Amino acid sequence: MTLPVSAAGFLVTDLVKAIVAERDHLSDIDGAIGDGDHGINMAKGFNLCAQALGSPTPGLKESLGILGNTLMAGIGGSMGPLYGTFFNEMADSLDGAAELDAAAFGRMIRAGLDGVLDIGGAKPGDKTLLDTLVPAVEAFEAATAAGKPYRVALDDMTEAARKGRDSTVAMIAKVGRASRLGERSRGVMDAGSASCCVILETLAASVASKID
Amino acid sequence: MTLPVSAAGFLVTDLVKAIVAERDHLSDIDGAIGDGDHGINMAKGFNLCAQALGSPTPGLKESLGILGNTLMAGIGGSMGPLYGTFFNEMADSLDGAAELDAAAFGRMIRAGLDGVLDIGGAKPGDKTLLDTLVPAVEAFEAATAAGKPYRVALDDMTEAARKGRDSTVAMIAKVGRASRLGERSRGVMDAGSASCCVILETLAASVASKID
Amino acid sequence: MKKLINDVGAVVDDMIDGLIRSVDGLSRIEGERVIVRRDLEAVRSAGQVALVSGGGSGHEPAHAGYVGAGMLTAAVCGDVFTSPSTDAVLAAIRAVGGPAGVLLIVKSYTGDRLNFGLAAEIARSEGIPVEMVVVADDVSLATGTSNAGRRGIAGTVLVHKVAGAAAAAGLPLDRVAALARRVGDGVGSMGVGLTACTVPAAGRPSFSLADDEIEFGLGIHGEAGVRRDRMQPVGALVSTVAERIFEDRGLLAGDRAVLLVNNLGATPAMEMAIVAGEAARAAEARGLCVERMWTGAFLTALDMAGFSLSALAVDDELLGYLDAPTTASAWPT
Amino acid sequence: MKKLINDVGAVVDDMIDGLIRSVDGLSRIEGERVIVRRDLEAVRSAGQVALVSGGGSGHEPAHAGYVGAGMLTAAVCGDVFTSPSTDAVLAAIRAVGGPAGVLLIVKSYTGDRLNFGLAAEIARSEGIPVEMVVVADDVSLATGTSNAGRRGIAGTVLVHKVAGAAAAAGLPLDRVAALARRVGDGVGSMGVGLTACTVPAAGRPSFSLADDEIEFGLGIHGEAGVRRDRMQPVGALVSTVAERIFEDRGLLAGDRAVLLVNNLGATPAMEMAIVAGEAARAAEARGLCVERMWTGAFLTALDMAGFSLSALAVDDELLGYLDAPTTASAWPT
Ligand SMILES: Nc1ncnc2c1ncn2[C@@H]1O[C@H](COP(=O)(O)OP(=O)(O)O)[C@@H](O)[C@H]1O
Ligand SMILES: Nc1ncnc2c1ncn2[C@@H]1O[C@H](COP(=O)(O)OP(=O)(O)O)[C@@H](O)[C@H]1O
Ligand SMILES: [Mg+2]
Ligand SMILES: [Mg+2]
Ligand SMILES: [Mg+2]
Ligand SMILES: [Mg+2]
Repeated sequence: MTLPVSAAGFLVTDLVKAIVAERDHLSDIDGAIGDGDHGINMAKGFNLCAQALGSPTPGLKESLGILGNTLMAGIGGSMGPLYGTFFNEMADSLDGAAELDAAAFGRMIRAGLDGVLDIGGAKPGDKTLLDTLVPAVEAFEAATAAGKPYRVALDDMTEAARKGRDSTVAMIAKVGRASRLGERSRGVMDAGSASCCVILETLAASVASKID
Repeated sequence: MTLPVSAAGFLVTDLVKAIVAERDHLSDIDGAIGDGDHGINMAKGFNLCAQALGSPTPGLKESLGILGNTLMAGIGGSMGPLYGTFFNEMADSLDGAAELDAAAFGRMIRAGLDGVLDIGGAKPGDKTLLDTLVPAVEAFEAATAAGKPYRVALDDMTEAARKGRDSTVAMIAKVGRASRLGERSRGVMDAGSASCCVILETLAASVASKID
Repeated sequence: MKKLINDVGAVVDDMIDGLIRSVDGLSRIEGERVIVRRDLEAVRSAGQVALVSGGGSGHEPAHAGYVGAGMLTAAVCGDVFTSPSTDAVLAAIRAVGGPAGVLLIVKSYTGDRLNFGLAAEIARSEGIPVEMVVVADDVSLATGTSNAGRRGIAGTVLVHKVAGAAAAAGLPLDRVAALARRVGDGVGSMGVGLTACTVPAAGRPSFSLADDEIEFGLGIHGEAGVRRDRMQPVGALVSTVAERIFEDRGLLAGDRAVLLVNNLGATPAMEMAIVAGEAARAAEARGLCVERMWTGAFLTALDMAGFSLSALAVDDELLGYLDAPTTASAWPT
Repeated sequence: MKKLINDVGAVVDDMIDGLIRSVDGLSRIEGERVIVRRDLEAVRSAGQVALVSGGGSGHEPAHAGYVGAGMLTAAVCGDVFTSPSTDAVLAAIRAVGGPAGVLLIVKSYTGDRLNFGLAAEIARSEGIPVEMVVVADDVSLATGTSNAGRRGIAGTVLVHKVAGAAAAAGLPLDRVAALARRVGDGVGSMGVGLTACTVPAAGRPSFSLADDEIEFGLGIHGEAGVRRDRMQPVGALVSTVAERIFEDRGLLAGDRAVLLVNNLGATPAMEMAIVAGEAARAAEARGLCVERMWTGAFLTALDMAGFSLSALAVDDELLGYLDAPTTASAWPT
């Protein structure tokens, strides 16, 4: 079974469901060392996106573009531009792609990552969503480079994302609101790394469900 | 044993001790339907008076005058002018009196009462210190008019003061801060009636201890 | 109790000290808790009526924040929520009183009426012309019933403003007093409290409200209100209060009015802006023509969260005085 | 949570509505949470540089209270404690931007830097000259260590004032921006929180402090501070904070400086006056010559109790801009 890009808009609706379901959990995580609104911000943006998507859901490229633009225009904060850029760059990467095969998927998440690195100015180890995103993208690329099947590469990505997310617990925040806490930011998970993990897990599971 | 006015300044130092000892209790009563500062106000004024009295304590007329003036100058609020007038009028009534016998005592408390009635504009039944003071003065006057001994008249005064104080529980406040509460002011004792009772009880007990 | 203070016994003196240090044009009468315009002599030599107000402390910026050209000449500060003594008021009157005379603006509380009244009597006996205006703008207490009449709350600030402008314009004492009485009689106010307040010396709140309870018609000393109710959306709260004031003051559609939206002490600025919007809406709903509207902390009750609303019918004369310039630090310009 | 609001989702819109209704001279850009001077056209036709600031809401009176002649041209309001979106900032820039250009004044937070920065890029690509100044005045964070630099807090208001006066004086964009940078670089600020604050949508405080605990170096979004400590007399608190600022900014005996004493939201006026007195005392102890001192709620954190202090070295030029008239409702005059 293959997954045409034009029929993969459901990935974005799945993301909306997953983020909205995690709303309170993400805010709770943010509450420990941030300002406790990460779930609120994310759910607001993803809900706005659901309205903008309409039905039937457009193709994946259009859906990701709508998600990116909605986040950019609708939620502000740091997540608006960061995840907005993330999804917009993912959308752009699908230019001319017909199938969401492993190669296209890999290009897509790499483009998203590069966008975030570019505008955010943070790096892995700073206790941000990059600590989830960077190892996850690298794991996926490593798996496909090693010739592992698409589904296995997705599993590797998910596992790396979770590990990355959990690795933030031990870190001291170097950017964002929590950074003012210095040592006091240690011992708690980063909220953005948790939402990023939800996003990557959901993408992996939803893609995997269609590619057997 | 008789009690020369010039040797009765101790009555004022006894009043200071009694009021200062009741500080928290009086504030608690005021807290229920007033602003909770009656004990603070009273103790502040009476403590200032103790400083002003110096030692040895002057005679009763001078001591009462110092108490009245200290309250007027030092504490403000309603108690400053009301108790200030009360004690100043008591002091004035002792003009030319050598003994604090029953007649002089009766004139003294009547003068104090008239002063408070005059400037305060309240009347018995309004749930104020007058509900202690008026029946107490009247009881003393009735007892001496009926030929009862000084000590018995003092006891009658104390008993009437206590009854008067307790009668405020069932009243609705008609003046002062508590009056805005209307029906809600019922069921709680009036703070001023409590402090007035302390004052009258103390006067009675201190005088009684010297006149046998 | 967690307060930005040094010592519960020193709050009033420290507050006065802070004010004198941070506001230009004020000074303190040596040995008294009386704040006066530094250019007192100018007022006197111009033959202007001097204005004295005051009362218990804890209502900051009232009253010292209204001392300045075009408003008060002096403010007398009592202990927290306690009227200043007769002697303190007298010291203020003596300091500012010239041949043009002195107007005392007093909020209707027993202690204030007694102490300002006794001081006025003594000052008059010394030859200083003194008039006294007692403000009782709190409409939460129905009059004509068993209670002893209304209290003075935030509407008093409008009396300061109008009387101050009239005095600065050179009007004589009787006319300044008449204008003050006109504003005092015209203005109606009512408050809603979300929390009680904590008098520093007491160390704990005067009463407690559950998380869903509020008090209508709360006093500015932490006295409980005339009615306890459930928390409601601010639109409902403001319109209940506004209707009560408009009704009581006979403000009808087409009337010109000004509104004072007062922070009781600890209400954040965001909420005050929302309250102001609702107040404007309530006046609109009544058909009033809102000529001016001021929002902020004008007369507070320490750290009480909540607001009060004041409304005053105005004509061109009153508006002129309300718009007149003043250097008083707490009047918005 | 007991707040004077209608609905947690409507607080920002209701706040904007209340402000527009109660402050003269403001209007809202249709469909956007952007507040502009009503006389926008006059600014444009006078060829003046336009000033845009903003950020998350919850900091009232910042930033809409600083919109007016002599300060900001527009303020962009995000959700509570959340930077406005790139699109909203862009709408503001487009609304005010003429050939004289636009200066963006941004507090240093990731979201604000990103959204204002992206909007600036887009606006420039449309031909509007745009400069951006990022303020990072919070000295509670030592620089040069592992954290990503300082945040912008109440000192930002002084940047608005100076840049606004410079723009009103007709200075070109590069000079207005240079002055804004000079103030932004010079000013140092630090806060002390007595309580956390409650974001309406969250419904409960962001953290909790015991009755004897305070936070030094607290963020203006309810972020915990850099150090938790025991409650102390206000004199000790203020002098700790003041010394930290003076040290960090290199303010030495004989230097001329201005102080901004800021209410974090729910501090009563009496306590603010006491804090102001202590701030003046601390500056005196350092030997500074305090040229001006403003006390009040300038940039708040919803209902947080506490204060921040800002200090800025000044010369005659800066003082002139700080003293210049403005119609902005939240600047004290
Ligand atoms: N420069 C950055 N690059 C990548 N992620 C970042 C950056 N700054 C902050 N973040 C992420 O943003 C998350 C916080 O998001 P959110 O709570 O929605 O915004 P805010 O901090 O404005 O309240 C952090 O947990 C962190 O993962
Ligand atoms: N007009 C009055 N005449 C006599 N007593 C009065 C009058 N008004 C108030 N009081 C008394 O004053 C008491 C309150 O005193 P206090 O608490 O010290 O002053 P405040 O009410 O100013 O806080 C009341 O309990 C009442 O007995
Ligand atoms: Mg957050
Ligand atoms: Mg009392
Ligand atoms: Mg009292
Ligand atoms: Mg946030």
